[in-house]
Amino acid sequence: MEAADAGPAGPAGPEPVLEAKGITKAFPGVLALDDVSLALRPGEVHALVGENGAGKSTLIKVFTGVYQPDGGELRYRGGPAAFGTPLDAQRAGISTIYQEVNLVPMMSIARNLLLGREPRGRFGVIDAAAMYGEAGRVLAGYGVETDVRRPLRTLGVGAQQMVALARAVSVDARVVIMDEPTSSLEPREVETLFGVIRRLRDTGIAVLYVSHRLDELYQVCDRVSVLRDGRLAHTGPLAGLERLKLISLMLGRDLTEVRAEGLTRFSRAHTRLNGEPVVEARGLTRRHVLEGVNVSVRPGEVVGLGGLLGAGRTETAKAIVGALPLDGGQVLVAGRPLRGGSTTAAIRAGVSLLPEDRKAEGIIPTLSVRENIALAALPSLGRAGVVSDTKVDRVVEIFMRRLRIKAASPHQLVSELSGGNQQKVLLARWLAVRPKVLLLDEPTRGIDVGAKAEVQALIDELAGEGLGVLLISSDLEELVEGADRILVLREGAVIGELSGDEVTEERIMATIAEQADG
Amino acid sequence: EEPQSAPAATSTAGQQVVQSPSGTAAGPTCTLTQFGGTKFDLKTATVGFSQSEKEANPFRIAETKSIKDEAAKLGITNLKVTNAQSQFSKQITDVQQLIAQGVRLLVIAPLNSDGWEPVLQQAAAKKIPIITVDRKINAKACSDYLTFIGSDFYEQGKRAADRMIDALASKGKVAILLGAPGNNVTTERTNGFKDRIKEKAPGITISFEQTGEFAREKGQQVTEQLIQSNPDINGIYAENDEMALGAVTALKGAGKEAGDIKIVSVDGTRSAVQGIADGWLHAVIESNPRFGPLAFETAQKFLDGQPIPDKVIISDRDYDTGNAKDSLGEAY
Amino acid sequence: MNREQASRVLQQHGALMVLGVLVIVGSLAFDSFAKPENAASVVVSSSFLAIIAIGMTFVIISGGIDLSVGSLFVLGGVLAAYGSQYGALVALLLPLAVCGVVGLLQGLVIARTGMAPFIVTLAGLLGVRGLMLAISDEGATTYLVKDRAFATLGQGEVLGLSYPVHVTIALALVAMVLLQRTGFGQNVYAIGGNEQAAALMGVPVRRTKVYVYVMSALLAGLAGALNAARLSSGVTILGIGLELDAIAAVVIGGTLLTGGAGGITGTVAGVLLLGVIQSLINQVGSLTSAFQQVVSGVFLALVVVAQRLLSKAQRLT
Amino acid sequence: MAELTQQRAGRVAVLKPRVFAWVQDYGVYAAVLALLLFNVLFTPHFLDASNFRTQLVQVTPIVIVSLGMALVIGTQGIDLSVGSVMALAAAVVVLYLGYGWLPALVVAVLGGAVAGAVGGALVAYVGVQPIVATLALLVGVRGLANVLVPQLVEFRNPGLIALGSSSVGGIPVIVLIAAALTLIVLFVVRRTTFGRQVVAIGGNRQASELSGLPVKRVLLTVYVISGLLAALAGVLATARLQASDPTSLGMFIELSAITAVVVGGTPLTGGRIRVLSTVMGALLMQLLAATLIKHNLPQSWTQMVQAVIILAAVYATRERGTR
Ligand SMILES: Nc1ncnc2c1ncn2[C@@H]1O[C@H](COP(=O)(O)OP(=O)(O)OP(=O)(O)O)[C@@H](O)[C@H]1O
Ligand SMILES: Nc1ncnc2c1ncn2[C@@H]1O[C@H](COP(=O)(O)OP(=O)(O)OP(=O)(O)O)[C@@H](O)[C@H]1O
Ligand SMILES: [Mg+2]
Ligand SMILES: [Mg+2]
Repeated sequence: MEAADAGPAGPAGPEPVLEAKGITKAFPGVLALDDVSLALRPGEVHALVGENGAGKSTLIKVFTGVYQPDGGELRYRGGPAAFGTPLDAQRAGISTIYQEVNLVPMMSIARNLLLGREPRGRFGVIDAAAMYGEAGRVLAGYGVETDVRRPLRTLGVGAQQMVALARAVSVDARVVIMDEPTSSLEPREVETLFGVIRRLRDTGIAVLYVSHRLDELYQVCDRVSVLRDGRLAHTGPLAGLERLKLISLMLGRDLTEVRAEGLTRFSRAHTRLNGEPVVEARGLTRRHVLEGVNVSVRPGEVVGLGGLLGAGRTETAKAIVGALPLDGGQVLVAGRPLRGGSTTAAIRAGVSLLPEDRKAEGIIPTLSVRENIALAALPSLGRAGVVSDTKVDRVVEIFMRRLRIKAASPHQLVSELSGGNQQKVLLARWLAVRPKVLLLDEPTRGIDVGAKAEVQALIDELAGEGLGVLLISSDLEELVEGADRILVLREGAVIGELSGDEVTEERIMATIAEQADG
Repeated sequence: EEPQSAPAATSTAGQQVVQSPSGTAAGPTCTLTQFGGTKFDLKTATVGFSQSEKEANPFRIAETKSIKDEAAKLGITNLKVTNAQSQFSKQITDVQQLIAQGVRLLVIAPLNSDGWEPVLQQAAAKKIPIITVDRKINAKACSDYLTFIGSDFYEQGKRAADRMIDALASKGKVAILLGAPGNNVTTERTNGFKDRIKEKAPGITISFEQTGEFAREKGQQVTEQLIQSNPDINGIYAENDEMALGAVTALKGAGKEAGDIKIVSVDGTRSAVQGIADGWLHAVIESNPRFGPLAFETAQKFLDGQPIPDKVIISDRDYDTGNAKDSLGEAY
Repeated sequence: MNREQASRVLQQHGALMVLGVLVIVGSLAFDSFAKPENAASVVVSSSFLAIIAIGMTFVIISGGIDLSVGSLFVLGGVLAAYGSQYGALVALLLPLAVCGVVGLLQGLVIARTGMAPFIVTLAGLLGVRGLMLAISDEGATTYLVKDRAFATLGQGEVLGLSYPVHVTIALALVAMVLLQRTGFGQNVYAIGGNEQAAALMGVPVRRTKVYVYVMSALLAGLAGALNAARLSSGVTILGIGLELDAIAAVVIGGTLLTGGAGGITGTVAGVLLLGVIQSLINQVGSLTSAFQQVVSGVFLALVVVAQRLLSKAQRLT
Repeated sequence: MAELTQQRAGRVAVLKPRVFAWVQDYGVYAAVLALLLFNVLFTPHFLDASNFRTQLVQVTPIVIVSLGMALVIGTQGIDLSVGSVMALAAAVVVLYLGYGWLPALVVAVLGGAVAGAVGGALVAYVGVQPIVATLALLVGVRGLANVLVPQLVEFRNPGLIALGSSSVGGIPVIVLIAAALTLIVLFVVRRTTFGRQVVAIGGNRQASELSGLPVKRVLLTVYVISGLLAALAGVLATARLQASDPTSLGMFIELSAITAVVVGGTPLTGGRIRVLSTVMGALLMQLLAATLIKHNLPQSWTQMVQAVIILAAVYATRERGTR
């Protein structure tokens, strides 16, 4: 436990293993990093926090050779360092889990896990049997039990994240960098992850940990650095730093102001609504995935979908908007059946889905923020198929302001925005079509505290205006605070419904466990 | 609208004439016994014809049609025709597959003169006589193949040069519209033309040569560029009629009058002969595609045990203002 | 291979199934179709395309495309024939060296500048054909293969099949191992599947790309050289449109043009499919050239549709 | 002081990519200018008005085909069938010339649309990869054209000939048509819902589907437009040649069109369409070919020089992409 002793290290801790000195990095139109210095010491878990677009991911990419800094110096293990490519950094012992899952979806799970380190047999040829065996063993240690020969894309986002994690940790590393590793993990998996992190720390490895979930930081981190608009706003031990103080540092606002506003923005009481459902799904069935799921949402109601990873929540949402071919079942909007298999029809009827996988299913990377926001609403933003620029500009301006989207200009490419801001762009896209029902699949994943509260407030506000909301979230707290009613899913079937006072984290967990036992 | 250039190969008009009639030639000859084959009945045998290019220009259409018509006339019911669509590798495979289908006689219009090794070996092993038409195969007559029937492309180039020399009175600037690069026909028609000019009319300079790929559109485009940058050109030698006709369209478009620039070409298609009659072309050297009668006649003679010469060169005509109108019916 | 594996292979390879169906139908419809002689001619003539398509498979799996192979094929043949006057070794090595350099240049440009492979290799297609014309006197000179030993490489036979077929089989086996069982193969899949992720996972992206294009060029040159040996001459009018045949074969074989998935068995099946279609058309022996084209176009469309539907059905179960 | 240099470093770093972006956007224009300059200096009679007319007339079919190709490439597709569709239009137009040139033109263009629809349906509804779907069409449609018109047919229809050879105000009619089509496509891409949907689908098809875009319909339409434009190009080329030549008309034009699109800076990875630059790309390739012909370079040199220029032009306008 010697390394742990040096854990919550003060200024007099051991020599830094990885250090940034006065790093500057600019992109067209933005100075993403401005004179940032940060030191990582062996055996510490160092939190890196900040609002969306503060520069966290950029700093990480500078550390790992994805970007070359425009100014400043990198030091690694006591000497100056310059990594030309991620491979260089990896070889030197810096291993990274990036914010967006960065694996190869079409390759098998095992090959993804072991790429570059496959077990060899005779003649230096890959030993397939050994590879599958090893991959299965390693992943089992992370709670992923699956056929490792299947393509990675058949896994849910959470499980993919676990594969990326297992991959990064299983190499010989001195520094492990994690950019929002928990954003798509279940509480159970988060525990697994924390176990791994503590084990790493105890062996003297330095961990740089980025997350927007503040409670997590307090559970595993020793020190914290706060980035604000590309500049270092604070660095120091985490213990003793008040949570609200941390938030005020991130937002750059007064402590008292933040305190006055409180933390979560869900303010409505859980109510029982008795109106006619605006959308009703009956007996949604798809082999191996969904088994007769019934869901209904009334105007002004927030219905939560709970369940563990792979429970079929995403599939349910996709089925409702017609993005998933079904073997059986029907969706009614305001009592009228919806034509199956057509998202266009669903959207026209007023049902929209904010998808879970922002990169693959959400943004159009080659288009600007403006065009991404206007995309779904285009038919209504013009006449006779000709787009009215003024109408588009107005809508874009309204939503960029309302959601506080941080971009150099509406014409900036959406792929250049930080993850959180991309998410807001997508929300804007959906709000712009004025839906009657909004299906939100992990709407606050990867969003900073400020923005998260804004999104939550927005959900409240929209429900207040009579919009029906279906909320899918792995964040139980968010689900409980936000939803009026919660359906718990397991293996593609609804196993329980909680409403009114029953809507608590304990009851959700209990429902899942009950069924598992029975 | 009526197609202006329907083939007229069914009539006996325009029939091929042998320049050096078989049997009387001085060159080496070949008999069935020399070749080592056995006699069979043409009518009941499977006969293969391998065409090299799509039947899409008058020459190829007339050629295939002539073979098919003659076979029908002779009562050969089992004629297999393949088309290599201008891909040489495909032609090799085509012929091999014809052999696999059990043909006893092969008539081949080769896309290329070289590269027939694998086919010749297979055919020789089975003693299948090969008659190549219109282009030669570079191999040994009477052992690798039976004989070649066709025109002499080098000679065609020379004769075109003679016509050009006449037209320009031995001096001036000439442009050549080359055929497709790498093609034997292109090479020989070019060499014949150039050699003759050098030999007989040093006063004529060849100031421009660009490929028109044997196509009308390409001929038009190249000519358009040519008369922009070389307005002083006096004559154009087109290595086939299509390019010549493209050149005519280009000249018309540029406001030239018929006869301003002397055009000589090779082939003898109906449109080109009409072009002479209209005054736009100066002369056309014929290249006669009607190989059917001669090919089957040669085959029959061979099977009957008569000696066959190693090459049967046909005598091609010239078309010029003197005979164009009257010969229109014989052009293909 | 046990029965279960066999059925999985069949299921995964729509092309193989379509090929099987075509062969059966062809044998029933035409007496001479299934004759060993005809089968041999299909196999032999397919072998050159197959060699090229194997290289193309690597390129396409890596997310690229190589349009220069047709030109490299004819250049390889001309160089081999030219080199044969200095002996069999020169005849074989000269085309490999030159084509390898071309592949290296293309690979470097693609990997270093991030220019689209389609365009870089399109320039390669033009430039290499120009080079071929330049060394053959604008295509007028056909070099003949003088060296007997080298000619044997293209014409000799074992077990009723000529050497190029054996070479192709050997290359296909090596390529399979390379693709499935080596780090290089894994890198190729990874780059094609997600280039950015592959780079972050530590795959040497640039180097792998360069290798892939060098390989494709070498194989095209080799196919050209073998073909020259078979034809005993460096024919200059070959290879036009060959790249499209190779791409078609690879894609029919189930390799995704977007990269990241595919394999050698599918490619070989795709090549044979194209050969069989041609052979069937020849069996009829009375279609005009225009109809032949219509038929092969329709055939091609049917094959890709069938292959697509089969692989869709397979994915759903 | 340190702060100041730091700031300047920041500003330079912000500025440098801008210069790069400018070259990327306007590289083709610069290349066209450079080639023009070369010709003015070294090519005799280059400045004649008739010379410019020739170049414009010759480039017209490629420009029209490239416009459709740009749309297809914008969806991350490719259309290899354009040359064969031109041939089909050439065949159809002479077959129906008896009914007058305008009806014949309409039928020919409709034929192109049908061919495009077949390709589009294969791509959008069956899920065949664009390159193979259109490759099958490339083979089959040319065959069909040859079945319809087995060999070159000359025609004397004054209307059609006039379409190919008459001028308005010194500018050939077909050039005016190409210019008008360019403006229309530009408008469609920049200002219409359809245009935005095309690039969105090319940028991320899955996301477009979830955003409720009529993905399949848009894809189908794009291929239909490409077929329409190719057919129109075929009719115009036929009118100019004063003969229908389905055998060789439009051979390899797909490669020229793709080159024009890419040289113009539209990435083959889709998601972006640059209309005017595509036209410039076509002009660049035309000028290049003209220059090489006028200077009477042998074929071997022509092809090698073209290769180098294509590489150089695309290098300047390059965009990082995988294809
Ligand atoms: N490739 C790029 N091109 C242009 N701008 C970029 C690029 N990458 C990042 N940026 C900009 O740099 C800034 C910092 O982005 P970064 O991704 O580092 O933020 P972050 O702190 O990781 O945010 P989040 O919490 O949302 O992930 C943002 O303003 C972003 O728009
Ligand atoms: N831990 C895991 N181990 C193995 N497979 C998993 C795991 N988690 C998810 N999967 C696979 O991923 C598929 C899709 O899961 P998906 O993520 O869509 O479900 P979900 O209920 O929406 O969960 P979430 O939205 O939290 O990711 C599941 O059917 C399952 O096969
Ligand atoms: Mg980030
Ligand atoms: Mg989910």
